[in-house]
Amino acid sequence: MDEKTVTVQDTNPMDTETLEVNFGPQHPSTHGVFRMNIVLDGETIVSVKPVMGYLHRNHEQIAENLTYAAVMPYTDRLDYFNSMANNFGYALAVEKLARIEVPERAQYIRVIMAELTRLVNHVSVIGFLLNDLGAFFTPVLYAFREREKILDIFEAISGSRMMCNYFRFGGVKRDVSDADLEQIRKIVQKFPAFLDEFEALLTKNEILCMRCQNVGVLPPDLAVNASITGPVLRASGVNYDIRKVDRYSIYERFSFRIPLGDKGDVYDRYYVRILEMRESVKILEQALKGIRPGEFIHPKSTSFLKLPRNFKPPVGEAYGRVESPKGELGYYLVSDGTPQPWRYHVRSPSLINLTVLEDLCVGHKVADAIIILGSIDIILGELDR
Amino acid sequence: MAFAKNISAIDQGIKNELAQKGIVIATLNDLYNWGRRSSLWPMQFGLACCAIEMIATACARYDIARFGAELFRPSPRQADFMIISGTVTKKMAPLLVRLYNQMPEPKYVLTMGACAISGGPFIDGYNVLRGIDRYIPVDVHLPGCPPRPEALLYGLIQLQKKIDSQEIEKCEWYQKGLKRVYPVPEYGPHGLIPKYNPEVWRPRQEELRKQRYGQPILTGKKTKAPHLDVVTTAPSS
Amino acid sequence: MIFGSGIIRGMFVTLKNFATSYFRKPDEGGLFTVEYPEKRIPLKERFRSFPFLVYDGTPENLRCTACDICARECPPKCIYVVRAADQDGRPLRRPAAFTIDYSVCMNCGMCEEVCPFDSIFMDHEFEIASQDRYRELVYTLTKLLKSNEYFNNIRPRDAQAVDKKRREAEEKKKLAAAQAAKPKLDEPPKPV
Amino acid sequence: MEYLDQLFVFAKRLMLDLLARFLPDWIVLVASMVISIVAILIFAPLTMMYLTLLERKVVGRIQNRIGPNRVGKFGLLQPIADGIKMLTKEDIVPFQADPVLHFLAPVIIVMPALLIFAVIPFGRGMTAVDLNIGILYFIAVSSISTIAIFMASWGSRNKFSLLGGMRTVAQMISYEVPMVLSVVPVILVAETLSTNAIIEAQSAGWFVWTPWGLAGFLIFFLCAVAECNRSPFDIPEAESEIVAGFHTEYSGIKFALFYMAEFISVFAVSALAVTLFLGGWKGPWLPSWLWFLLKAYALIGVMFWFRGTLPRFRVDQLMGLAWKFLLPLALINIFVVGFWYFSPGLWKWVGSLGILGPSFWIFTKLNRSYVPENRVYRLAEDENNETVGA
Amino acid sequence: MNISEIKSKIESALPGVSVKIVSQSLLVEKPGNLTRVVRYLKDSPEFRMDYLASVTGADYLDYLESVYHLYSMAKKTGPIVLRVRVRRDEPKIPSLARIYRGAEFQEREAYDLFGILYENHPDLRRLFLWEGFEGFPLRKDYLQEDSEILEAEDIQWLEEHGIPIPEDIRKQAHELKQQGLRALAQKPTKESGV
Repeated sequence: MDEKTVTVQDTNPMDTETLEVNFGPQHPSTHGVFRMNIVLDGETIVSVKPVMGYLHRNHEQIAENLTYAAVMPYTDRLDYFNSMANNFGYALAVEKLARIEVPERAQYIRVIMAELTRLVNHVSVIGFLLNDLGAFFTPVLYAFREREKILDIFEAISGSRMMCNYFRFGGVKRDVSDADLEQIRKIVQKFPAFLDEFEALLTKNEILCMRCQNVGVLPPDLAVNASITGPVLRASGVNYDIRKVDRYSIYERFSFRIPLGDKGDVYDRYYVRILEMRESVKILEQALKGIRPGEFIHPKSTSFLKLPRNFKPPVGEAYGRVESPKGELGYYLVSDGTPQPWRYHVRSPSLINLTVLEDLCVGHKVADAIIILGSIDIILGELDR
Repeated sequence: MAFAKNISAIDQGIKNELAQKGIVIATLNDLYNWGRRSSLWPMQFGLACCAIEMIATACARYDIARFGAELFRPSPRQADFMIISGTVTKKMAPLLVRLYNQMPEPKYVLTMGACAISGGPFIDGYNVLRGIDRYIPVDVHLPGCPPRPEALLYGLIQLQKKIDSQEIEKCEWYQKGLKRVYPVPEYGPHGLIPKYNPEVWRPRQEELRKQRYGQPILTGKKTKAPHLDVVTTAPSS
Repeated sequence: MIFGSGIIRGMFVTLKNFATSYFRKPDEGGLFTVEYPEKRIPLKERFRSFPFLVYDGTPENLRCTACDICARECPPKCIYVVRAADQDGRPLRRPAAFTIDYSVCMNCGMCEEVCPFDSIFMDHEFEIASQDRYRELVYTLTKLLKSNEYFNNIRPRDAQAVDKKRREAEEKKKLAAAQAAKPKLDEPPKPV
Repeated sequence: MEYLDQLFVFAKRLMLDLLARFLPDWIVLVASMVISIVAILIFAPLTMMYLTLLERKVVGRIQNRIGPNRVGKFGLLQPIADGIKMLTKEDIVPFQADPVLHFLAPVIIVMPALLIFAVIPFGRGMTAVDLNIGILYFIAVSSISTIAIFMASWGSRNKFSLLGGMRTVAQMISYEVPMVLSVVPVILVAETLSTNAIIEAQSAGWFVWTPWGLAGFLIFFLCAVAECNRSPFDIPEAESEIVAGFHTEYSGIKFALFYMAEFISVFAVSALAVTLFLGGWKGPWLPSWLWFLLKAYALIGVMFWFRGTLPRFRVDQLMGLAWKFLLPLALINIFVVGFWYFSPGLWKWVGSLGILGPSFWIFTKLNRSYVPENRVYRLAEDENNETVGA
Repeated sequence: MNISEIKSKIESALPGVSVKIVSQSLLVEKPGNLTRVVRYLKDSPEFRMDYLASVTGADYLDYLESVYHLYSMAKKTGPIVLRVRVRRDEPKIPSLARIYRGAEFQEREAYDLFGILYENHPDLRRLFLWEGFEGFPLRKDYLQEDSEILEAEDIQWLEEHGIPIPEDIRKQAHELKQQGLRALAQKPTKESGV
């Protein structure tokens, strides 16, 4: 919006002028304050240069100066769509660092929350993707209708709609009441019906297929080489899901499948997410069946909950990673034996998945760049940190 | 000026009296304010977490459309007010100021969430602006992290109240030669130049945070590095 | 499959939603809107907005002892506590000033968790908006204090648990005091 | 009934009779024109204003929400509030913009939209000007808006505007071709270019109930949607791609004029589609003008419905749809109408459907890149894994 | 396979490369050898470490460090953690961006925040901060600016834009300049609790 220069790239009279367009940081569909410098030849993209940092709010610096427990609410604000998944990863990393055990009920609660988050994220992402495609908000609104129902549960359990701050080292902050579980059961029961409706609206829609199929194809070897993770990787047909590979928490107890894409285009990324939601519903059903009364936090952990300053993990390092809805969310922690971490680093899937943006976009039209960005599913809070 | 004030005071008195008797007098001023108040089109851009709650406000549960404010305009030229929904970083602030300058009068700014008001939880960051009101005037501050969608609606109602209290002959945008365009700060070696615009904002004397904590040196506090080499036992995974 | 059938199927989904919005219930495809200023979604008991201080009975009888733990553990550092002192300058177990900057607060609920005296809790009040962030969003002691009845009102389960805990502690203390028979009530607290 | 039907016609005649008593004939003639013009000038903006409200309401309901309802009863005053606000907004002319073009564009764009109203038969005997070349006039006038949009995009000196402008020109010129060709069958059958006469020609049955009529109607309606830049053909102002397209740099009343032009042309093309294919004001029981408005609003409703449902095309697909799909179909449709005209009885139906159906099928096959592929997804079960390192 | 086995495998396969075990990770002693080690781990059928999960820098006061987490997507194994240490005044590490595309942004990030120079990186610019930003903010010796005190350059900018400057602010900036000080963050006045 701001710079208005038309650059003449070459002096050859047969060459057409390329147009340098600045998408963002204020742009309706850059999902926040992301910026792309796109060079266009007519409507065709010649090059894309992502520019980020407009939401670089120094998460790592601030976290290195807080107690371990006080970092938890900050992780909520990383990927603000799925605070529970962020909490999960951080809790795992710290538990690895300080060797804390987690009781079984807490594990179940964690899995339930993480999978609910996955539903929230995927359904919203598809909504936003459709928004980028130009559907006038309807899919987003249907998605947010379901999201509101799930957020109501988050609010009842953790106290906040978005910034849950719910996980603690060695468990979770509060127990989940039976009424809440019943509410979750109800939502999980109804969710497939909603998905069917959502799919009827979208999946076979000719315009959506036209726009999405064979656009932004990501070959599997490039995907692996560029460290792409999450649904984007699986849409390219690479079978890698950290829930299966690392078997963290209690994921090995549930039977679920990993949907793998065919071609790795935008449409596959869309549909893999739909299938993943169906698998998440399966996990949720099993978890809701399997959850038993018990402790929601390890008794040893309660002592440092009251006084976070006394929580001093031994000197060492740990890398905890979870399959967040966006991809591999990793936390790298180095402890120096004091209440604050010496080094705290977030391996953010949004940032790394963007590596291939230019490869995907070049040769396509402007409109495609936007849906490719939408299908990669970035969140600026996590990208810039 | 005092004379005009007097007259409007008398006007108000008469109007109240008549309103009690069930007679509503719509003056030009009322019509003007009513029109602007009922058709507040926000600018469509989100900065961070609060943006999601802003979208939620536009969605079915809360439906900002009921107030006639659902037409999020992507172009600043067509927007009436700006919802600054999220952390304003130093890298983003110049663009925000520019966007504000591009909006047509009358324009309003609503800061949503702690980050936009003061830097919020990220106040100590090296790249975080401590409140957008350092560069542009803000009409409504809405605390919370993030504020609930209802709170945003509440903020909108507050903004409507503010608009209602304005008078057409005193509106600053109709004053001659006055155009609310603020210079855009530049990137400097440590942050923005200038750090704030003294025309809009001045540091407070009673700044509690500074009194209590000084300016915390965030990085550079620790002086002893851990020696990972001596760690022998691996953390069990 | 005829070209265009997918579009028509999608169109019927929206048509259905259009139609059901007139007669179905909210969670079954009906009108999902809650008209905010008049109607409200009931707030969940654990919903947390901003912290407030609880007092028992009268505002003088506040629970806070100015121990400063919440201020230290507050992640964004938005709590500022000044301990009161008597004429001789000895510190008292009550705050002279207790300020929370709502414009910085991140609603994380950390203060509530760490408070050893069950004094600070998260409120339900979210309708706070102002034009002057310094004058209206920096909450001082008088604005922060709210009665235990209010707390019981907004969060009955938590408040009752806290009350029970406090009663038991009180009784234990009384018992101990009766046993010791030599109560040391006026012992000054250790400075922190 | 007759009175109700001819209400507006009688009202106008009454006024003219009054004038004719004491004024010369030419003044009465002028007055007749003025009355028609004023009626249109009142009707068109009112339509536009309430169409915006209707759209917001309909889309709201589609999305399970209420839509504007706090400004006036049911939000009925919402458009007026919007109007007041737009009128009082600051008018910004960008620093680098061409002030003349920037100013003229919104003025010019409203004109064709209003001019089209002249030939629209709102009811029996309710055409402002019953031109014998009404359809030609419509086609000629409606293409002016392309120029206005291009002026706006060029004059703004904004890259997004420019992109939007280029898209608009490409789109509007492309879609005009199949649109005009889809009207040809109607003209051939009705043997006239006058809108009133076309309606009269549909006394026996609406054209849409014939195979060529249905095909023509669908082509015309799609092209009309594209001509108005409405979803799913709204790429000239595609929000998610090029911010607001050609009106990115417009504020206040000028922006309102663009908005107005869009909605007025939505009404105009719907009205024309009704005239050409849906029997115009013909219909039992109700007054003719009410029938006309009902049909037109039904079509507008469909446009809103599209907007609430569909994502938009990409620019090349949009052009492909016009040139590779709609244009050949429209040409074949002209052939079909000839067949229909000259063949007897049942053969009409068999033959027309026999041509149209396979050609539709053939064109979908030819445009295979537009047809959805079927995808297969693997669902991987557990796999063994061992750990290395820690 | 435990860590010492990996170490001996690497050392036997790559003569001249010495690796040290540091807290369950492998410290490549000479930064120049990093690419060889990584290539070996990536290509040898035994490891097939085709996925570089995370690259990050760290400041240990005496030296800067770059930490790599390698996994294998093909064999679903991992992680192997590699680390490289370099001197603060000459932080040069060979870039892995040509071996793993995934390192591209992460190395740029580490450069941006720690100032580690990745040699042979295709596009080593600042990622989050702007060009012209001085210093590397996650280094432990970085001092951030005091955002309440205007300095001489701010005053100059304000004058250029014709903004009236209150006298006390002007004076404060002038004093600072006379003392040759910058308005950087100061020592905490009280125990800051962090």
